[in-house]
Amino acid sequence: MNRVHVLYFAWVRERVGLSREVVETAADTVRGLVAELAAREDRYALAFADQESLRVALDQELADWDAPLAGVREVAFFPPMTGG
Amino acid sequence: MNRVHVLYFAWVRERVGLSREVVETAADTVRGLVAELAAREDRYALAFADQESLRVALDQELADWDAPLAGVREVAFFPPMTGG
Amino acid sequence: MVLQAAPFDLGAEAAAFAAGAEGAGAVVTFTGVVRGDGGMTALEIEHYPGMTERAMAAHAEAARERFALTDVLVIHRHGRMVPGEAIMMVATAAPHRADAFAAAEFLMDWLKSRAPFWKKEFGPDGEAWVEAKASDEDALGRW
Amino acid sequence: MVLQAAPFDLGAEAAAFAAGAEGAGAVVTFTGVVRGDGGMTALEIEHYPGMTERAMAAHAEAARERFALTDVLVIHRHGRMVPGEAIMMVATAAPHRADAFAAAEFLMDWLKSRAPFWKKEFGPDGEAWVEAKASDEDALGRW
Repeated sequence: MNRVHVLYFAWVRERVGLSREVVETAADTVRGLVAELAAREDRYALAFADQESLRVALDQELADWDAPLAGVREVAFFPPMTGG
Repeated sequence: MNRVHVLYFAWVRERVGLSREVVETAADTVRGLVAELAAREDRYALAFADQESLRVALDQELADWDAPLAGVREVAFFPPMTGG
Repeated sequence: MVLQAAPFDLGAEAAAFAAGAEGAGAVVTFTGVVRGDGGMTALEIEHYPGMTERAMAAHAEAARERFALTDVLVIHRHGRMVPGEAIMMVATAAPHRADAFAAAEFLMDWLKSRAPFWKKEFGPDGEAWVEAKASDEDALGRW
Repeated sequence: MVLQAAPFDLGAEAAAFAAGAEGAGAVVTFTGVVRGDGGMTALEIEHYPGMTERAMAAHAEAARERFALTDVLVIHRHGRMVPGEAIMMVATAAPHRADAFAAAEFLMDWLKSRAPFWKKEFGPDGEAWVEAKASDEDALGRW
């Protein structure tokens, strides 16, 4: 098992109902972690339903769904950025 | 004969030694006026020697060497602009 | 690189930036202002503390490497703001205007599409997260 | 459109312009500053009274017609100035940033190549009129 800090932003945060939490995961990749989270409760399932509209950062660097979680401490999920 | 105000700017002004003067001309076009002026004195000949490097405006609108002088009140000669 | 909740003074920032831009020749500023389109009454900008600052600094550095600049400034606000308030500003200084303009556009295209900020609009119909625009992503493709 | 010999305050002008740009969303400013390259000690800008003002106003109008702007400002100085002083400034306000940037570049390309201004530089080797650059004329060709 791997212990990661998971952060949620914008509507992902609102759907999950949390800004951040510590998660114990058996997943090797982002995709595996998302599957675990989505299986937890409806609010997670809703947050992760539209994966096309989600982005992920590992230790504050953008990554993709197949990125490995080994050594990662912080995973963040958020919609596409709309800054500026 | 046609009476026009002739204005000189930048190095054209410095070579001619005048900012402006009133000229009585028999020329029909800018090219004819330039020939008359260049024939006057060395300082005019010098000012108009390099016609490639000169621009002309008739009544404050850019024009070319073949533009007619009929009805024109103000003729200005200057080098290419270097503003900004 | 400045990230803050407080309003900033566009005039004072522009003047200070230009004054410090020794030998620049060309200074370009871009300021984004909250619009009140469709009766929008407020805007909230969320960011990712840590990642946002690092990403902004990295992109200011990328602009410096890519264009011949003498200086660059990026100011971005987070939190709540109302129509008419400035959201963000970039300023670039360069010996030649082409670099100053291109670097400012480069920074803006990136800020609009890849910087870790999310906008929520408040208006007569409630609140809604702003969706990313394909045109902003396309704009980034030109660099 | 302002043509003046006196210095202007870039910060104050930018702030006033942005404040007046209702519903703009995007405000771009470009400021040209005298550089002291090659030991240059001063610059003199000559203009054609009457024609210069008309040409500037006509091009500000052309920018308004060509781009979706809410406002445009052009300030240009004439006379003598020294390195570090601002020569000129353009400011554009638009609902969208692409228009604000494009209009500012359009105005600058024109001011550099076709506006009735002539520059003379004063330096250690005396004085010399600045020659027009082919690159400035080329820049205008893109519009």
